Amino acid sequence: MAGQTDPHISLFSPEEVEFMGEDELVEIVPNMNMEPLNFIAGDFGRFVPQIPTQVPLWLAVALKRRGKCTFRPPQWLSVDNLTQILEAEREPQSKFQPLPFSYVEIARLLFDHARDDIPDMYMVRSLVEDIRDVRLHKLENNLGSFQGTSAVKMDNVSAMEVNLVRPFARRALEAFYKHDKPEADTADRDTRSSRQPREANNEPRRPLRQR
Amino acid sequence: MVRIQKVESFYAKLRESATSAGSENPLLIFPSSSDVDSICALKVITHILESDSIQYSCFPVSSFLEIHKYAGPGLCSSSESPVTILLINWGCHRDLKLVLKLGPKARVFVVDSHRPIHLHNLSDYNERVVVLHTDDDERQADLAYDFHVSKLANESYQRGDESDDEEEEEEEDEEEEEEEGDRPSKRRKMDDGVKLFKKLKRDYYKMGTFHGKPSGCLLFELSHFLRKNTNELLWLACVSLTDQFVHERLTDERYQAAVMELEQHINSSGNIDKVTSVTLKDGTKVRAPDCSRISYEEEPRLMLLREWNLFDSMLCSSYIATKLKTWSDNGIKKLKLLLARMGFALIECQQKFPYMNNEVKRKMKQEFDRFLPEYGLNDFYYRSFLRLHGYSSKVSAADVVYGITALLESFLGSGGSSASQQFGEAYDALSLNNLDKLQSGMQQAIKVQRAILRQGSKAITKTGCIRSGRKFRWVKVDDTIDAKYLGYPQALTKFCYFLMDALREKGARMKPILCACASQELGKILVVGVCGKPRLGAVRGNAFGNAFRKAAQESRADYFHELFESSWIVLDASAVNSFMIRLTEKL
Amino acid sequence: MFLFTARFSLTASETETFSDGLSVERKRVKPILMASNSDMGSADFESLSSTSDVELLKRAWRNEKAAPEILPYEGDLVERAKGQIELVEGNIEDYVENGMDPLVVSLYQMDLDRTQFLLRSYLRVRLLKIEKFMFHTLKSEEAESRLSEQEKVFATKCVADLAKHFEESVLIKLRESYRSVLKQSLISEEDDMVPEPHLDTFVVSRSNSHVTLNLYEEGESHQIVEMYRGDVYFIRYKVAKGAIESGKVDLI
Amino acid sequence: MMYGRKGYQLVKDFASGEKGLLKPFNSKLFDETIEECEQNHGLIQSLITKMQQEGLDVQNNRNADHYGALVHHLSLTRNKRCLMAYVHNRAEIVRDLAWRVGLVLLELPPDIQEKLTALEKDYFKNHSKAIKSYMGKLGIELNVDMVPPKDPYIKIRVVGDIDQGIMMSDKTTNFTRHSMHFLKRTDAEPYIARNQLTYPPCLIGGKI
Repeated sequence: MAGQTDPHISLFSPEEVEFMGEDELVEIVPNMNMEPLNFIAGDFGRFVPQIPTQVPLWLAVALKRRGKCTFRPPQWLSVDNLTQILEAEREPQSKFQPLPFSYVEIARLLFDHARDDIPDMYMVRSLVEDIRDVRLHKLENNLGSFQGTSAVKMDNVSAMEVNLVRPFARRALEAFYKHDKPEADTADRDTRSSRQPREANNEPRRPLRQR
Repeated sequence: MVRIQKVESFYAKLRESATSAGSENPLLIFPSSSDVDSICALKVITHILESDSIQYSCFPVSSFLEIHKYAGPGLCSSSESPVTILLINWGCHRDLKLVLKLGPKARVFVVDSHRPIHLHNLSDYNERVVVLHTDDDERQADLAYDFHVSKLANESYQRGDESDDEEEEEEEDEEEEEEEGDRPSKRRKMDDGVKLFKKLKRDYYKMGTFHGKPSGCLLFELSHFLRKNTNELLWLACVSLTDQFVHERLTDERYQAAVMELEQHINSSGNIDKVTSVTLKDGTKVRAPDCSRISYEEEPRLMLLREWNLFDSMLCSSYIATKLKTWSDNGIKKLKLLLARMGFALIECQQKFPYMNNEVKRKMKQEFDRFLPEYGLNDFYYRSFLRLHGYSSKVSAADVVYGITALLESFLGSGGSSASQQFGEAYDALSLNNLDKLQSGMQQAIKVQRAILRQGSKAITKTGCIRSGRKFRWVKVDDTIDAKYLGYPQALTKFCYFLMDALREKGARMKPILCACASQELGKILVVGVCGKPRLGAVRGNAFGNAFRKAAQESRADYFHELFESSWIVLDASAVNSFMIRLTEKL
Repeated sequence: MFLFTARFSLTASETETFSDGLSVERKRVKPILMASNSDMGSADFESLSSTSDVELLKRAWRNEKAAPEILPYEGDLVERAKGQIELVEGNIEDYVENGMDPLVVSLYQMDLDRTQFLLRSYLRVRLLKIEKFMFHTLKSEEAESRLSEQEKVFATKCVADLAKHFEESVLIKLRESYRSVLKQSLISEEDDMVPEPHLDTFVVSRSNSHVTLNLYEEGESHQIVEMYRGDVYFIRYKVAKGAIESGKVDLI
Repeated sequence: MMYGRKGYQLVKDFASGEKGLLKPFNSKLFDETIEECEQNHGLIQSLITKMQQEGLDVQNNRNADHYGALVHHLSLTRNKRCLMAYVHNRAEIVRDLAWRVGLVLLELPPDIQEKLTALEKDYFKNHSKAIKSYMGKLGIELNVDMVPPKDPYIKIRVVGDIDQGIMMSDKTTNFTRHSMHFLKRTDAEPYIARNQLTYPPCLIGGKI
């Protein structure tokens, strides 16, 4: 069924990545009075008209859809800030610029539910899309430069980018690791054999025995 | 109070009834599947209901009887659990408590632009039916009453209880009037109060049928009041107003007033982005697509121009075709001459509109303004709404109405895709991310308009095709191919208006017109009557309502008069002629 | 059984009286493990903000989904989460009976739905892993120790059912020396028919605190990696396994 | 006679099916592979008895017959792996059905039930029992809530033919074809699993 990850590969569905991103705090301006909400996920509010307050994204979207608040878009989601980030990302050999871990999910939820609260919303959306494409392109390129090592650091990478590049990176890194491991002495051949996925052991260890 | 003046108190009452404890059913919504305004109204009200987490079930219907198929037992039996029903764009012109046999606990809410509203539905004592009929709707109505409707409604409801269906009651009033004329002595003794009541009631119903404010616009005002209006809902309000305009359900003056109202909403809804492009320091330009903006502009009365080409759109659009008589050869010659005089090469005009060269497109308005008045086409441009989306594409509200109506009216009889399935197609096509469905609807609308031109030309040029009686003219569409396009109420109504305009251009005396065409059911004929376009100061709307029913009863064939316009009726193929003869006596 | 632990946060509150004209006495107990701390720089890591049970459950679910093998069962956390869910379900019923504003009720319902989804997904992912490597999970003491009691029962039944299914559809149709479920034939020395989780796969880790990991196993040339709080690494699972179980590092 | 081809075709037949969807059980190829195992085993026996008649030590005398028997042993174990893989992969889908579509065999869509062998139907029942007893002990339903929750309510349109009088948690309604409903997500999920409902393009709160 759409949205549910294939339980057999440990990958997150886009809906699950968005679900995790919905716990990020955003600022809203309520237009009604409401008692504090004591959720399992934490305490939020006393909501007073026109007084900004911080709530998780999923709660903000629910209130917005019910006409109970407007969003205060996060500082990083502005035309100027995003233009600088895009320019920096496009610099050759540049590192990833700092962005919230779930910046893709936050942007999409705000575009879907809070269009009228984001100034120049369509310009902002085009910039976010371009930033996302440039970063993915860079990620794919330096996949090739992973050396044969057991740990590769990734700076300022976001949830969606990790989820997207994970299968390719995993295959590449496993292949590197298997081929150019430092020469282990022969004694612990068994430990190495336990590294390969378990294939049938073809040669019989002991000769054929009488039935 | 059964008649609700304020749209917000209507919603408050609906919400309270729908969420009342003990109700076993969610709110049941029955939108009419006969017109675009109904879909727009449905989308607006469901947006509001969803944001208030009110559960509902929605079943599109195309006639009075279908409601029982879906509503389940709660509706009319004496079951104790309350059930709340919302009717969209149908039902208010008949006595709902009677017709739907409402049980003690059923409550029906009605948002319907059909007028007049049946007096029993408006009475304060009728708790079962709640009708939304705002003051400004009544004041601006095309046909105004000079008496106090609600007082009359209450009196009629109390009196109504003893007498049966209100049509019969109105029937014997008319006989009285005639009797009064020639045989005063036999008239029954009546005190003045009753006589006045009877006279007012007769005047109320004698006005014939017409339309009030579009339901989509009414419910958009509700969303605005509840601070839940969005750009999407504003566009739906524009489309629902244009639906009434395209199908001649309101006067031009009322259309202009309503356009002005929506223009204020468009201006104030911050529709226009300030920054539309950004240039990076290395010179690359990042452009923002047009953000599904709504704009209002002067649009030519050319049907589906952006989906068609200039020549064919001028050839087939009713407004130009009837003025230039493009059904005749010299009419087509006149059209080609006009294009030449405007400096447009014919092959250019036959290019698909998006590929027509921009020079012609830019000069079009200026040339039309210069030449068209000579042909009597002075109000060729009218104020309308446009939706911009993607990078440069535009769609006009009128074209959306044509396309969606064509989708609604392409259900097939037995076996084929049902009316409610087509309602789903039309519902999806109304959202911007389903452009392919809208486009297929618009292509279908082009075929319908070509069929109208074909059958219109045949009817006008072939003598004896249009049978003219004392009270009305009527014509039957025999062509089986074109019947596939015209065998639907809205399409056949457009065909009637086309014929009426053509006859006016030929100088014929204006008379109501009826069109008959094979419907989707085997052996059945759909008959649609049109009295003329609503005009300011007109005394009557469409007078066919009751006359249809009585003529059909007397012709003793079985008939189906349950569709949502009383000027639409379905008859046995064999009964058409006798129906027409009897109808002349009834008018 | 509730594990009462102190919670240090700005709006700590033990009991809440709803003043919305309702005298519903709502007992709210928030057993939270660790102290909350302020937000972290511009790239905020929500897993480091106040670690409520929801955060812990989300971390457990995410680690379980990303790890190739089944991780130790978080029994206490599951019990606490179950307790809070039942508490909130009760509260919601009271709200509905007392005709609370449907908006507030639906918001509490959403908070409940999110926690329930996390709990259900966490338990379900573990069962699916048990199904995938059912023979392996019962093979060693250590593997079995990671399962809850009910998971052990489930695993045992899975093994029995699948073995029976293999038996009836394939094995009885073969000759005696080839009828083993675990071995290809009698002469195979070890269970060469048992799929095992692939511990050398690469996973993505994010460190919660400064940690140094040895990249290679004994007998190999020494290489280490120093990870600072918030660093994200593609790393071989086997190397990070210890740090994951100790909570120093999360998988994302 | 090329040994091992039947086994290969059997596994290929499974692999050609759509991921996660069952094809009918290929009993023809399955039995032919079993048959081949019998032949392999027969040949191993005859080669061993031939060596014994020649007084040779079967273990250490590495003559042609010894290796002949070895080849057939390998072919037999390969066939066994193919057979086990075929049954194992189908069993995986059967388990997935229990999780995703429903725990009651007879409630599975008929076109799925047709493709299950009698043994697989038993396996389905056993596995459902295992899941149900686990859920029962824990008091939490795990075959629900497969997709992260959005709003507790969801908007759907009925595309399949569903019987009338649908019982929902607190209300009843009719799921007639082409009707649209806005209801609690948990009430809609069982029907979505049997894909009788779709999300119409206008999700709640999303673009209309």
